[in-house]
Amino acid sequence: MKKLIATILAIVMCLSLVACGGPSGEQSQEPNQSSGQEGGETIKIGVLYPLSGSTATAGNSALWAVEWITDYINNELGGIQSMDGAKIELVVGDSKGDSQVGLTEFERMVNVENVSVMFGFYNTAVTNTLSQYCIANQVPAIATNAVGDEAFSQPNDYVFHANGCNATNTLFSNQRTEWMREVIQPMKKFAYVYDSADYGRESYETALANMEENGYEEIVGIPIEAGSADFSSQILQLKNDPEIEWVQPSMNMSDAILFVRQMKEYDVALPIFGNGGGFLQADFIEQAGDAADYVFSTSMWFPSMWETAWDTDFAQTVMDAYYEEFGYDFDESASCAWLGFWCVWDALERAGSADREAIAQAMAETDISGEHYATLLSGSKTVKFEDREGAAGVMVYNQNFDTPVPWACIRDGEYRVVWPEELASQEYEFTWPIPSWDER
Amino acid sequence: MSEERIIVVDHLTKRFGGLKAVDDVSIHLNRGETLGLIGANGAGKTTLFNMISGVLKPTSGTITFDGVEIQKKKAHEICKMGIGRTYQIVQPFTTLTLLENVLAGALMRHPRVADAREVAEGIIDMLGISHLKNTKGASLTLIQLKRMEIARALATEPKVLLLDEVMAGLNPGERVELLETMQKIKETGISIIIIEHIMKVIMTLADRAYVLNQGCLIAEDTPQKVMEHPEVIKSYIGERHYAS
Amino acid sequence: MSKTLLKDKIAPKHILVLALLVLAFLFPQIVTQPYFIQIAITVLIYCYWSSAWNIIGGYAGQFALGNGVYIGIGAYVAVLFHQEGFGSPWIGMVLGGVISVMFAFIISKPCFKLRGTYFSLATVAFLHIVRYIILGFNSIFGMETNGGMGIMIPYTGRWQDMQFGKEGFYYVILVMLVLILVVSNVIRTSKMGYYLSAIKTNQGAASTIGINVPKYKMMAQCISAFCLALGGAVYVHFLLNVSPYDVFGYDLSLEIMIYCVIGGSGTLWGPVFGALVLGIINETLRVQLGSDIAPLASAFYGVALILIVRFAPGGLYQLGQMLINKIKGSLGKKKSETKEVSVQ
Amino acid sequence: MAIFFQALIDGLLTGGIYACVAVGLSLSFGVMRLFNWAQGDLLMMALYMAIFLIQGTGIHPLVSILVVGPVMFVIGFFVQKFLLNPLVIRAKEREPLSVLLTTAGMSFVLSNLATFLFTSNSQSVTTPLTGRSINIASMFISTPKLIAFVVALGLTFGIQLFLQKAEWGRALRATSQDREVAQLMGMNNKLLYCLAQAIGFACLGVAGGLMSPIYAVSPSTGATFGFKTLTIVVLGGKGSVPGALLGGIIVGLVESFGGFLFSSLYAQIIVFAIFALVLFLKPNGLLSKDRG
Repeated sequence: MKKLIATILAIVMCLSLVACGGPSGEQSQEPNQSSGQEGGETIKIGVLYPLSGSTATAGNSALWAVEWITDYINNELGGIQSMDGAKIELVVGDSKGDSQVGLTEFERMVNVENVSVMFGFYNTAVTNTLSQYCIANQVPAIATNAVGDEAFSQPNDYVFHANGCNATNTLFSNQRTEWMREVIQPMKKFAYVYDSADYGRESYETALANMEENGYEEIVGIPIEAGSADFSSQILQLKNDPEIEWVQPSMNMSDAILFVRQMKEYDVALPIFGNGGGFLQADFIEQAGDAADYVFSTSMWFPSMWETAWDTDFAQTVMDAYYEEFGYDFDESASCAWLGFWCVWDALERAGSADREAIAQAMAETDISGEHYATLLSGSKTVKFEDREGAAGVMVYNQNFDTPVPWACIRDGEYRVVWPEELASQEYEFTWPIPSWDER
Repeated sequence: MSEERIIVVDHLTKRFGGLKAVDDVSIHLNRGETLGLIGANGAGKTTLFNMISGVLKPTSGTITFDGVEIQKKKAHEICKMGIGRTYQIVQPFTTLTLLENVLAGALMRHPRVADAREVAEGIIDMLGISHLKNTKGASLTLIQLKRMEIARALATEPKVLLLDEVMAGLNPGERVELLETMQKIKETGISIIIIEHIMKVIMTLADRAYVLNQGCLIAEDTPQKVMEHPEVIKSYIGERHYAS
Repeated sequence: MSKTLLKDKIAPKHILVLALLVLAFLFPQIVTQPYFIQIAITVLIYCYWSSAWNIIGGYAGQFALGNGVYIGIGAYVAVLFHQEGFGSPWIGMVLGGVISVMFAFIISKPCFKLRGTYFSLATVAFLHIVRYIILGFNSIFGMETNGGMGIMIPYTGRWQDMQFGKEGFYYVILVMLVLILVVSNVIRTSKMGYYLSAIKTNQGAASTIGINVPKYKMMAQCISAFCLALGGAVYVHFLLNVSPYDVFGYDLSLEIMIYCVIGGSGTLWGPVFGALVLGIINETLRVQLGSDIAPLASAFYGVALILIVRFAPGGLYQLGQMLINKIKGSLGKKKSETKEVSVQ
Repeated sequence: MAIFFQALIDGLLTGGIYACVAVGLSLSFGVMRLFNWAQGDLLMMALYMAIFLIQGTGIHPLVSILVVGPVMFVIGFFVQKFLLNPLVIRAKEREPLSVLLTTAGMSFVLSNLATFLFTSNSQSVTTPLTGRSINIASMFISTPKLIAFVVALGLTFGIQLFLQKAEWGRALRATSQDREVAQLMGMNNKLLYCLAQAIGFACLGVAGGLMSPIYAVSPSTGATFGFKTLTIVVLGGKGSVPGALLGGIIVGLVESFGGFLFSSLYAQIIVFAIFALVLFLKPNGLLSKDRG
């Protein structure tokens, strides 16, 4: 009787194993390092974002930007001119923010769909894995967001990063400190509230490393547990130490909402300089309500920055289309995708072929400045991929070092860029110091 | 048969909260002897068994087996030393077949599964249940389970066998058969302690008998004499009815 | 050897297992698409982990819900061992296994005396403690773990650094799966196997027939922890990235249990069968249904688990048995090996 | 020194919320030896209900309790009736593993369903209570938490009273001691279990309503609270409702002082370390009546 069970089981397993192989249809025997299709009328680009899981909002927002640009290139610009109007075809995949799922999708795109370029990644874990596999498989790729430095810490000529990572962002934030120094004086000591997730920890470490350089005497590190139920003990620490002049929290959105609410609850009127993430997501202001007033937030992109774009009507059409789709303004993750994907377009035009080696070569030679689609909806005004040392002596490769990270202040429900001047929004006049809770 | 005492229970007491289940009991079992343990329900017989087999730790008093004190040892250590037992309510391994149940017992002395299987098959032949070899524990009848449990205890090749109301719940026919089997086991020279209510079993098998009542030892003698003992009858049929 | 004995030895079952092995080894040659080999690798690693979990959860019946922690410990020890320059990750992997066994011993010792639920609770508590420590600190004992960011493993492609091509990983994990099945079968048919089944059904009775119950439970847990750790080390070298959210995730710990229970815990082929069927369903669902329906696929597992526990505690393996018995019954086979086939 | 008292108050108040969540589980675990692994996710469901209710109708959080509580009561009744009772009755052992598996399956379904229906970004609502606090001698007592604490006390006292005095309450305690004997005494176990589970779910509904002004909810909220609740119940002593309150307050205080003195990560580790200690030294918890 046991023998029969094993037989049935084995047959089912064989079937399922073979079935696995079945639907692939064309048994393409191409070697792993295929050069992508030659010429033909479409260029396949693999787009991998976290479309489900905890970072799904940002993933879907970035995907929207990529799809809008592709539609614009194929219809308005008539495809890639240097390849007699070849159309871009997107092969979209969901990494779920998990490197194993990301790797499976990568294999499908690179070996089944035979894409010429990989694009996106967003999460640190996915970028760490796929940057390595892109190098190993010699597939040109542009990663967006992906602020962890480690993925770009290896010399290579396949993986490029248009928007800032920690090493480049912190270089920029050092200049930002001069402005804060003039405004906030004397700025001796501030508190850094970071959650143990992703970049929270790394940005705190980098801030500590640059402490002397920026002239701080002390940075109080207050770690929190992501998704924790209560911050009253952390806020008490802030309230209890009069020397702390301002606080820089770095956490996801639901924590950020709870944090600002409790700051209000405990009447702690310390200026809050939110570090990306939670303080940026679309409906942070809406859900945090008036507790978010006068909170500063830093990001590579703020909706009000469209005013400083070189073609404001074009920028407006894109912003309106985005607003119609999502009900909130064009956010940072869409802006990074915008910058990155136009770089891909720029490289394709210069490469003139769908061959991966040619595209990789073209990407390496990217030198964008002035009135270019890429810089329309992004803080970066120039794009050049360099191998240079970033902040705190971290060596990063193929990075764009022009990645401004402006400050904006939340006033009556809107992000208003206050610094740097060239990106500042005209309507809002910046005032200091911050009024206490009851004056607001 | 040398008169040597294989198990000595000395002033054993077990207290559950206020209740003294076993109250200062001292008994002994001689090598090769079959001992009867009788008493009304709740007299502390099974508690005594549980203490001897290591399932329960006594509140005070000692139990020595082959000269070694065992009241502090764990159940599996006591079984290794040579005390096998059955349960008042049968405890089969339901997912294992009858042979596997007995085999699990034999594995202690015979680590290799093949040897243990041989030993197990020998024992279940002796108990006449080899035709049920591959039946799962869950689908055996009560008499089959009782025989299986005896076989499992014997498979550990014990020096002393503790049988707890083996006849309980059986019909007269089954009782006769089981009595013959127990007769055969007795002839192998193994020492046995039986807890039983059926006097016929005590009469035929037991060389000596103890009587417990409310945790205390009230009589010790050959089965026949114990039957006439006034205290014993009183404990069974109650004070008032006893025609003194 | 007499003829009948010979016949018994080469029964159809053994031929079948051999055929299955050959097919599994040939699979990467038949299907050269790296995408499908990739899926096969993921399915195989889950088959391996579920079989490892089966040793404690299936055979011994002790529900170690937090055993996923050993996957993480194995992964981190192997990577840190290599990264800090102590030696090759292979040695690190074995060291990870040993450390996992040590932790398994420390945690399980006190609570094997307690009832089942407490053991599950203790393992999950340990998983949470280790997760908070890994997430909370940037370096542990002076070694760079950079908290939530995880550690990236630089790509070298050398087998000494436990990195192989796509097919290389397939064969490494396949060999590990075969080894764990051999180990499970040896356990199942040995004294330990019978003792564990006895403990699983009736712990009290088991102790009175000479079984040192805590000791055998401990042996099962230590073997399971060791194997899980080895799997963890190989898996992260395949991903080239160790993310604490993944290897120390509560979901992973739950998933290896769910595949095992749905497949049929306590049997040799159950976990493999469960991981295979659910793995492939998961993959096809994810590709066909696309992203936003993906959480439904996981919800489907939860429902499948509830149904299996309610109607077929023996899992798919038991359903397979019932199916065969019906077919056998309807075929009216005259000669049947056993007189009475009971379905529990 | 004021900070010390502030941390003390916060610990107590957060402990009250934890107690609210743990009371239900303590009841079902005590009465039926039924460990509900989906406790955290059920709380998340209740929180989603409360928040959507308040967003939709704009009612006051305390009023939302009157809606979400009874709804959860009914859900709890039927979950026990169809999903768990058949297993509990069928199983011989006192703490059947099949129940543990089913509730683990439930938690898997709930968290993934929430991700599918509500996507993964968090939802929260600004209610009249949000951000409000009473200022006494430079100490700030958050109003929503205070209310939660008071309700938690009331809930614990109420259930304890119900178990002591009410007819059904004593029947529930009887079944918790010995299932067979209770049945022999003519108690309809199935109905009692449904009642116990329903009360448990209702407590979660109340906790959800109380937490709506304070916390944002996302599919991962279940995980955050899930294991913490199990810790509290074991800490306080399974089966003892006041134990759940004590356990909740202990965890709240440890988190508050731990977070204040060290960092909240140490606090979490301390909580689990205490849990491990209690599990090993006094598995039946601090206040448990059951010597088991």
